[in-house]
Amino acid sequence: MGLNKEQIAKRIAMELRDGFYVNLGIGIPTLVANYIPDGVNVVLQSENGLLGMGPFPFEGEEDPDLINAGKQTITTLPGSAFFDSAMSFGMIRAGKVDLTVLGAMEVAENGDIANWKIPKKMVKGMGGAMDLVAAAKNIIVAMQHTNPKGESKLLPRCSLPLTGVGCVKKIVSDLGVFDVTSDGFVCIEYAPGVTIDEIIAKTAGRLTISPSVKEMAV
Amino acid sequence: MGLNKEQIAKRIAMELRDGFYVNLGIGIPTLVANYIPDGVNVVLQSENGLLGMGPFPFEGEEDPDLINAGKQTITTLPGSAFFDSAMSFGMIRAGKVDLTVLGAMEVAENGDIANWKIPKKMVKGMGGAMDLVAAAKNIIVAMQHTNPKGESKLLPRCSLPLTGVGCVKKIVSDLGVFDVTSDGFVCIEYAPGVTIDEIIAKTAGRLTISPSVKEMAV
Amino acid sequence: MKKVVAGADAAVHDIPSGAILMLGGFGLCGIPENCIAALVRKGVNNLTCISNNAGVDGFGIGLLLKQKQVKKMISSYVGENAEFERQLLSGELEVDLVPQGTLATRCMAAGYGMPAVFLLAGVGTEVADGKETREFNGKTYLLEHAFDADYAIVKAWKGDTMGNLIFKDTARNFNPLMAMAGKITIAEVEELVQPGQLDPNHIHVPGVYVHRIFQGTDYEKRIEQRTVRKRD
Amino acid sequence: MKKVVAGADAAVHDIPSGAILMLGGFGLCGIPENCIAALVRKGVNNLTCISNNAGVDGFGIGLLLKQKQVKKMISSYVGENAEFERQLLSGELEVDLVPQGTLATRCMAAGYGMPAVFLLAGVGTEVADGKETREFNGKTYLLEHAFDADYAIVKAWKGDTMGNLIFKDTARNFNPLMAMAGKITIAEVEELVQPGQLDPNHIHVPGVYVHRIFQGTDYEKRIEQRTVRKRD
Repeated sequence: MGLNKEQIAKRIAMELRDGFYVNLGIGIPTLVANYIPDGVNVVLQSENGLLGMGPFPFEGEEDPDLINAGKQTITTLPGSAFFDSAMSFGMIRAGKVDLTVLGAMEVAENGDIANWKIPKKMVKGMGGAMDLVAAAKNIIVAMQHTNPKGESKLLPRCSLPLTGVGCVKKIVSDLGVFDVTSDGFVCIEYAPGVTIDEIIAKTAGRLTISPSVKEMAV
Repeated sequence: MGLNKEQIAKRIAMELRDGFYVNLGIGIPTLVANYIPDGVNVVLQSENGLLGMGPFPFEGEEDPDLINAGKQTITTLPGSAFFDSAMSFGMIRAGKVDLTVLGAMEVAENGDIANWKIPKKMVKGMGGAMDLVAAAKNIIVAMQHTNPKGESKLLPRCSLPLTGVGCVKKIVSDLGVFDVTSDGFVCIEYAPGVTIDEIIAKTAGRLTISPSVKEMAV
Repeated sequence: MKKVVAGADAAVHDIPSGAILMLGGFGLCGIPENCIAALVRKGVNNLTCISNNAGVDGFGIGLLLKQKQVKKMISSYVGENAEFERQLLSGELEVDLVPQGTLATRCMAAGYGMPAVFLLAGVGTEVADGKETREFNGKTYLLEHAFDADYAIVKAWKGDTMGNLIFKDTARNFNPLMAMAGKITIAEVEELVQPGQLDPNHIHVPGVYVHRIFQGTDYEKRIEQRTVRKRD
Repeated sequence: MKKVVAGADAAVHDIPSGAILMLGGFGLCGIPENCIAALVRKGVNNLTCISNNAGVDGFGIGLLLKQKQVKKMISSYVGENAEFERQLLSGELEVDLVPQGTLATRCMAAGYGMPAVFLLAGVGTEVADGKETREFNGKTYLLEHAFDADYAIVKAWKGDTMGNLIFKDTARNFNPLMAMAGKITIAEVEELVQPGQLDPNHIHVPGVYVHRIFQGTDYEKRIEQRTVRKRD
């Protein structure tokens, strides 16, 4: 059971507030753009140098000079602005981007995140992930609760090389929504059809169930 | 005798080479622009944010948004570019500007320069002078050889608060042209009507007369 | 995305006495005339102003000085202002003189989230007193810290309702750097347009840096040194 | 002011084997296609390439990799390239992985004459190994040094004969930063115009930073991830 990718994206979209500047990572985070609530205007930042990212172009209207950080062809919106890569990460470091959503291989109960490197596998590089996690003022991780082997990805501490330390504030997994606090993971919502027992069983890191925990509305 | 201000400017203009990017300070240095030799194309930088400074505007064509570092109304030339103040000093620090010409109250035999502050007088500030002298790759000082009291401005060491240390490469005064070397001032040219004895008498810092010293052609 | 405010008074309404302000402009070129006038009307005082210059008697920051609203100026050059000189000599006003490029770069550092950078200006001079120095590749640099301003107040040529800014000619100067550096950035523009009317390739300051924007009125744009040449 | 060269071969004529190059672009977007082709023709090797990515098999820097001309890549992301992977695993190729924002800022620092800056990315990770750390306002930063490249090779949209450059859309990316950082900067442009044809307010890189410029030919502008939506 649990949420599918679209539902995870939809739940994260509920975190958006009107006027937010948001950076969406590759994968599930990209899907968040499809579920922005009515009446909420957000501006999407693409760290390769664009504020105001629009939808994919219509077929035949792709422009090789206009791509997102995932190297996909995109479009602009009225009010867009282009800039260079230093300014792009500068505005993130300076705390001007309100929310960053990204994927992870592992998150630790202290907010550490690992999402760039698996020992003994070909390393492709961290891209902008280390800059984003080190500098963004609010980070939500979108991910599956367990890996393909069924092992928890919410851990006491990360086993993989870190991307950043103590930076993740919230996780939306297929099983629920978790705040990352000084007391470790706090489950504040569970996905429809998922039991608290299942969440406890599949969370290796320190976990508290919020007294006000409720079923997720997606 | 000695050179007047226009002649000092004219002599400095002979130091310009085709393709140079040049920053001209306030006062005599500004006049250098009037004597750029034929066939020599230089681009003037104004540190408030312009490359390609043109002449003063015709009367009635002044634009309050277009001024130089001396706050005078100016014009642009084909190929001009505007930029912000950080980039302006960035290009100077990075050694992209070939020559800086500025005035001085005192220059020491080791290349120290003082041109911003007189103790007990109202301090107006250093403006861009400290950035320019610290970072420019080649600095020529344009100045009178002596102060109004007749005292030498070429000194063993500066008595006034410094603007920069060990940075002046050459001086063009009303009396001659002087390289600033590890052996102190070296007179390489004397102004028409000026004697070597007068130069020696009016130079307080360590002075050598170049074996190939000659009369200045202005 | 509600950045547009009614005017200068609304834009500065919450600036308290004692605030640290950045004010764009070089000399009188590209200064936020409307906001300065609103600050004079509002009467806040004990201001710290980070601004390359301090205006002239009766214009620009000179208007704030005249009303004794400024406690401290952080500037590179403060000449051309008799009232400034009087207050400075009488001890009413503090001044921190910073080399112009260092001033600009300390603004930029703030906007780029860099807490400190190493710069050349002032090494070996009294500006270096008390500052950490460090050698890189045989040259000595000073450690200079990013400014930390409560408000940045800038003047742009054109802006859109999302806060994107474009500057004109040398009126750009410190304005984009300060716009990026303020915790709250207020932009007054000569022409406020709708999103989509500015070419996204020509934006100097993306709207993410701008919190309040309005179209200013009655720009005087005083010229400090009118210099002309004769027609042949 | 003789910056215009005949073409890519003339522009890269003096780049020696062993040179440290910066190459603009993000993915395959905004890469200097003409100069890369000229470097392949020239056959120089042992190159160190500072570039956000390493191209793909058969395009971009992938062409230099295929000819084994690259000794070391300094990049943030080097996926999508089987030949790269083969050389890396066989030990023929060195890679220095640098976070993307750090890579960009180390270019910017060079262009701004700042020898080092303090940045956040990588604190507490293996990227921080051996690096000096320092705390400012309760946060830990890494001391990161400006890059020192012999040549910067960039691609712009428009340029003039004085070297002024304008970039288009997200093809800007690292290009202006690298253009400002090179000891010798080579710019290939899609359209080379005369001075005065570009608006001086729209210049992204002033000509002072550019040493050689030419109008490129036959741009392929390959798209890495073509994504479209259906018309309703």
